[in-house]
Amino acid sequence: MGREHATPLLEVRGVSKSFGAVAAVREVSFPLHGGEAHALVGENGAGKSTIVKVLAGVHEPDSGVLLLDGEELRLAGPAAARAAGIAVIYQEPTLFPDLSVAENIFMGRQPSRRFGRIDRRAMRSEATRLFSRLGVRLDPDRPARGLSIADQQLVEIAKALSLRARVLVMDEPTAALSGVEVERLFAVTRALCEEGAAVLFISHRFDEVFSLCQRLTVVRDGAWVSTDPVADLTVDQVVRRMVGRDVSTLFPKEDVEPGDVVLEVEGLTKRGVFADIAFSVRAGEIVALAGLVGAGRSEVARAVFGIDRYDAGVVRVAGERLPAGTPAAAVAAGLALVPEDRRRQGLVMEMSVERNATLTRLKPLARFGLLGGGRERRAAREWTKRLRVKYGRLADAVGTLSGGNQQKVVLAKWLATRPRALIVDEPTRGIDIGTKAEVHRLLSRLAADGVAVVMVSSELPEVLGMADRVLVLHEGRITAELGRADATEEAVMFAATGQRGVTA
Amino acid sequence: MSARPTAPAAPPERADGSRTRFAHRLWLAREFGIVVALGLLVLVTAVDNPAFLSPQSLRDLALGAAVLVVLAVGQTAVIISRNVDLSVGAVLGLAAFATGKLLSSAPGTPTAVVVLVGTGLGAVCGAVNGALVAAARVPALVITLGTLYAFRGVDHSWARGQQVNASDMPRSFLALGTRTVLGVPVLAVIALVVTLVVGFYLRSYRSGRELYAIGSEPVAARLSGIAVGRRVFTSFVLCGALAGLAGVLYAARFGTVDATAGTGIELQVVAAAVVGGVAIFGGSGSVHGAALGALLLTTIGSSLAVLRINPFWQQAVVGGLILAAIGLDRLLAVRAANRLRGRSSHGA
Amino acid sequence: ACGGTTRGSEDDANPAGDRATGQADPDAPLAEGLDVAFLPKQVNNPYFTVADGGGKSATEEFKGRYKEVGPSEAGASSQVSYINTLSQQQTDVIATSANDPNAICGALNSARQAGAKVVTFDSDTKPECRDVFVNQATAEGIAANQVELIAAQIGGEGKIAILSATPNATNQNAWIELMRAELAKPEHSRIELVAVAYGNDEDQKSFQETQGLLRSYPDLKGIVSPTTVGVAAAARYLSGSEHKGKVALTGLGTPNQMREFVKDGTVEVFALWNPADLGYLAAYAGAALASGRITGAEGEKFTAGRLGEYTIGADGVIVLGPPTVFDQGNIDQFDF
Amino acid sequence: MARDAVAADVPEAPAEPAAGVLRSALLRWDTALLVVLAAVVVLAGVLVEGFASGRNLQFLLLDVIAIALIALPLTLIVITGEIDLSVASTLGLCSAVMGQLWVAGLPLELVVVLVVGLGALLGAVNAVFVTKFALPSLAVTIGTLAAYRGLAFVVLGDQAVADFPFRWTDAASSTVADGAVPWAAVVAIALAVVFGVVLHATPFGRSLYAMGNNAEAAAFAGIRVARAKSWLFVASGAVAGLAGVYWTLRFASARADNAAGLELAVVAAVLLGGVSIFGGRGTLPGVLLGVLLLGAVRNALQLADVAADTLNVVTGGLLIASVVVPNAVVLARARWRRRGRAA
Ligand SMILES: Nc1ncnc2c1ncn2[C@@H]1O[C@H](COP(=O)(O)OP(=O)(O)OP(=O)(O)O)[C@@H](O)[C@H]1O
Ligand SMILES: Nc1ncnc2c1ncn2[C@@H]1O[C@H](COP(=O)(O)OP(=O)(O)OP(=O)(O)O)[C@@H](O)[C@H]1O
Ligand SMILES: [Mg+2]
Ligand SMILES: [Mg+2]
Repeated sequence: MGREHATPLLEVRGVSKSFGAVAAVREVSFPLHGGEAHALVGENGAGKSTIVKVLAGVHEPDSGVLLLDGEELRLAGPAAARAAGIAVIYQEPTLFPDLSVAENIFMGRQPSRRFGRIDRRAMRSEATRLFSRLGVRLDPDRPARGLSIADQQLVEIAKALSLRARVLVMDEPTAALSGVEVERLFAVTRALCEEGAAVLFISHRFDEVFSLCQRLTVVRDGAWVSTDPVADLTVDQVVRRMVGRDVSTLFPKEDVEPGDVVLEVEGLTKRGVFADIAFSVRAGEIVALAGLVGAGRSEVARAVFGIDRYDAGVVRVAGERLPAGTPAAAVAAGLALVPEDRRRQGLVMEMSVERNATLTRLKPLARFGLLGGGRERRAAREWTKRLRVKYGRLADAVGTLSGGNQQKVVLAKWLATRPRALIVDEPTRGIDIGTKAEVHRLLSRLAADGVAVVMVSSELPEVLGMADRVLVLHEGRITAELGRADATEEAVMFAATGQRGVTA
Repeated sequence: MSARPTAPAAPPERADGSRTRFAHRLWLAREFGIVVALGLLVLVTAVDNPAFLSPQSLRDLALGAAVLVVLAVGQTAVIISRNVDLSVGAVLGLAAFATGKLLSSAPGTPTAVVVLVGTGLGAVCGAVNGALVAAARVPALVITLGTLYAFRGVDHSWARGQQVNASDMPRSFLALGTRTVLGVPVLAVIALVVTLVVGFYLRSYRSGRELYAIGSEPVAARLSGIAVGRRVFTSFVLCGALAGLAGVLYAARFGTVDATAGTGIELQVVAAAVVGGVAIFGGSGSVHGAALGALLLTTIGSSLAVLRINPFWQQAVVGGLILAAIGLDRLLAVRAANRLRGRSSHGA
Repeated sequence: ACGGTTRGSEDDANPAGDRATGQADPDAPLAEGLDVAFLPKQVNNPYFTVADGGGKSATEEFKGRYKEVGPSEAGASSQVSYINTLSQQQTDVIATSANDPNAICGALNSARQAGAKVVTFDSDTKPECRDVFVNQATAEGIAANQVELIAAQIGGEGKIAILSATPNATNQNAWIELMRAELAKPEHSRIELVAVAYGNDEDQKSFQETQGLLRSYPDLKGIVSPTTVGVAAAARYLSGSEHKGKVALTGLGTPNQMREFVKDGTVEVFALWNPADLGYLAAYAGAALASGRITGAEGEKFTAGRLGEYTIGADGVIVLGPPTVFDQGNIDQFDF
Repeated sequence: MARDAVAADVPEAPAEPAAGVLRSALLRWDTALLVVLAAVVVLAGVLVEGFASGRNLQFLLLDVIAIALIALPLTLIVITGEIDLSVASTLGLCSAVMGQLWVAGLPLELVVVLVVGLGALLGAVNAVFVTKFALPSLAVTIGTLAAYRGLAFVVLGDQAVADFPFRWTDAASSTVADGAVPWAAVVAIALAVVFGVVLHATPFGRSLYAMGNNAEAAAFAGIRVARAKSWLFVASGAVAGLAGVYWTLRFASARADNAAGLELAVVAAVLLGGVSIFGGRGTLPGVLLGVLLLGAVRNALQLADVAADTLNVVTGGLLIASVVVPNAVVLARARWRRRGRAA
């Protein structure tokens, strides 16, 4: 296509942005052409989200400009960006939990009738239309509170689509989605591109990048590295540019001889959510819980760990029955849960990296019941180092870290407890490829070391690459249990969509 | 993506009978609990003393609630945006005293002007609160606790122990406090109109809904391009203006005003809103609920007086009933949440 | 006359409390330049504003330095820090109306040890904590007066109720007890006191309580409200309700607050002492103490400016005089 | 250990600059308070006659002890994101019960123990409503604020019990070695040390900050959020009961309306002390400084014959300044920096 020389719809030119001493983005430039999807890739903390926030008018760039149709664009705030035709899906869903889904989509620009009155009916039907376009079935009238991360992400997507923007910016929209929704999203995005919109797409999943995008920009440590047509690139090339070195195998699964049963779940039932869940995990095993979004995997994990109460069933760790509804008891018994929503459940955003990293180990770190600063700092430094967390100072609020680095802090705080059984819910959500390999290696080593690992993941390659066994959930029930040998994409997907009996 | 199972079908149009839906909503409505409580209270009192339902008595109830209702409505606008205004009692006192002063020094002032002056004064106080909260971006509870002291201090220094008595105010103004329209006290009508107008505004206008959005998730509100500061400021001005209006109504109703008018009423106002189902941390609740809450609280006061409950027990009972009301509200909310969970979000 | 509950007979009160020490010198001149401080229950209370105003004019007459300090809310103990401040400032005379007969005792005594003379007015403390108490009227006098006023208005027969201030206002409770005693007398046998309601000296509460009384006792004939806030609120409620003119109301109120209702016929008569005179007398009593003219012992005499001569009664009590009764005929002569 | 295999090849993390910790905003607020307090004391000592005397220090301390006591557990509660407005009513009810028990003939030693226990019980009621029924503490404690005060009147009615033994009432205001520091202040300081250590140096205290910032994440970290909050409410009640004992003895008067309205003064002191009303931020020394600052300002202004109204305006102004000034400084600095860069 001869777009190379046409004026880009939106151009980022020489943009820099720093936070205090941290230079998050340095002199980054790239064009976004109408009718094209443009990928932005880079390691965690490379500055992708910061660029997104500059485009969204959230951050004012320290230097550099945005050009819209060749004209300089000054954004005074998110409202200005929206007025300029830029729609943004942020990395972390930002919904209003008390408001209805429909209202979340249309907040600030609800369809109105005479005298500015809001037209609720129009709003609802418009929302329904958007959802059917995305192929999801969400009740527009239900409040956003209690939506799973995936559903939240879908609402965000619907919100962005409803803007009919000329530029659509998506910061890891697929991190929480499974294949079906991703395909739907891509279909819609392609349709938008066909209508002439420009799309900026951020993801750590290269298959997605390569299937959707025509052009790709790599950033590293806040600096621009390259912008090329996707057709000219291979995954390995991109990864090398991103990380600055080669990445070892993505799924370094070690084969381990399983030991005794560590985690045992029997007949776990929570009415309306999941029913009759039974499985056991041996020391050294990695068991994956697969399923479509909303299948109830996270709910099971939460119930096992004791966050939620359940109606029936038993959870045992190393033969000891866990009391329901007490995470403290689960922790004491050697169970750990890395939750899927790091912002709400994983981290205390306002607290420092150090405090977050040691939050699960306060008692062991205390001497005579008292905490002294030194030991905590040492412990925090040790574990953040092991997981390659990139931070300025340990005393910085964890909320200032990039998404992937935040995820690493969550992992660090749980691994530091040296659990017997570890449940990880979407452990690599939003983690860059280099670190992902790191996390996988870590999980694999943990298993080898005798930890029983339960991995909830929506990323099928991850499930297939890492698990010794795969349990597939469909609408709150286990529909299949597949050994490593039988676990193929087809088999898992068929079980996940409830189509039992169809040969894989 | 090689696996491509059949995508779920688009949702079928919802065809619930509108009647079941209405009943469902009614059950969900947080106001429902208060209506029940109010009904029970009136019933119990009326069984003991049928005179409680006499027209005069009902008029008194409506009259008694008017001031608190107006305050609670304003407070709701502030609370749903995750703020709170503790200075309403002091603003009421200031506006009431200003009203008295104005009328005693210029008895010919038309009532409409008096109302405007009182409301305007309240709005100015509200603007002070709003400016501090919105511009300095500091917690409203701290600011308004501060202005509670400050406004009251100003009021006291101005009044210097004077009192404006009914005889100093023109009859035409005092009539506002006693006159009725079709048997309904004018004050109650004013309170009702205020409730309906503000309720309609918050429900059906973008800027009103944005207050809910701000209270529900301030960060998201900023990211959605909502002018958070301006909206919060407006809500404080509205709350202040209504507190000022309440001050005028107070003066009309009681005829005697000194600098202590409305002392300590702020906790009652917050209690009314909370009892009325307004979430104290913002994002949900309605002015209708808050108004009902205010009505319930004043009715509690009146029925305890009528039931001749030992005066020493009265306050204890009020406290107990507040606890019962929020407990009941909680129960209904949990019920609603369970229902939601049972239905699951996918496919209604 | 204070509503104190005591434990058995054991009484080990503060030994520092003492009254009437030293020798009085009736001929000593009134000292000039005395520091006189008025500490009301609550500043900004109109009643005390008027009373303290009387104290101010008296202080000006004997060329002292007057000041008024006090808490902005009438909590039992909120006066203590003000008394401490005054004693720290070496004030000569502290004239105070006690929110609580006991709570300020310790502070008053240490102020007295630091050299201050303490006069209580309107509401007394325990006698051992002050030098003299200026009583607006004897409790018996007020109770008799109130019963007499209401009895006359309801024709000596029917149900009445009392609308009081807070449930623990010392003087209110004393009066109520004495009114009960008065009503127990044979000449009032057909009057029945059916309820005592508490308006907490808040307008709104008093208003509501009046409503409540009338709801609960449809055949109520009269209300006595021996508190200025209460009687005004009750009058306002009656004047705007269907009970106006049917239910009699009397009590203790200020002419300015009640003028309206006397004129429109809601209230026939009510009573009150002149609060300005009360403060005036308290200031003179304080000056006499500070000058050594009196010590607070029973039987001592002193002259209180335009009010003339007063004699100290038992327990160091000085009585202002009988309350004034206001009605249609005389109310316009008063302005307070 | 296999865990050591994890990313062992990472370069050294940058050393923590110790000054960075010192520069934290929290500490700065405490220091600012200390500076302001010192300034107030020096100014008042020079300008206000009678301020700089031992007797006045005694009066000042006696006045703030009740507020300081109640503020201790309240600080912890506010840090967890909750609030307890029923403290003053708890104090009142405990005072009333203390009076009744004394009249009933119980020895005072036992009465004190019972009353503190009663306070704990009343706190436990709050705790049940807040943690078991998951109701907002602001609403719950507004309810119990009314309920407990009402019960106080039920218990003691309009009576006042005043005949406590002189030995006891005197002890409430007697001073150490007949100096300026009351014994009660020593008790308060001891309690403050206990609460301070619990908050700042124990796992429990650390977890309070976490739950104040994000209760859900705290629960996910295995912290027993409900249990911790319950204990705090119980402690708050018990300390309010203790403050009730102090109040009753100091004023030698057990009354149902003792300390009515004190809750706002305590909340004001806690907020002035730099505790965030939204939870998760604040220090105990800061709160103590806040209590002292408010007390000193009021005391000095009273001695300077400033009217009670003006005093309230000043209190309110202090409170507003305590949140506006730091924020204004931050905003102004950001603006200045931006302008500096633009130039
Ligand atoms: N508000 C902030 N204050 C301070 N530092 C920040 C802030 N926001 C981002 N940063 C820093 O800027 C850098 C870039 O972060 P950014 O979120 O843009 O990374 P990212 O590329 O989106 O990473 P990820 O893939 O993990 O989402 C990081 O070092 C981060 O710590
Ligand atoms: N608090 C809640 N209230 C109402 N519904 C909820 C609540 N929490 C979860 N749900 C719903 O329950 C269903 C199961 O959610 P869950 O998070 O367990 O799914 P999942 O299989 O983990 O998928 P994913 O994590 O990918 O979203 C979802 O439909 C979700 O929307
Ligand atoms: Mg990012
Ligand atoms: Mg999940």
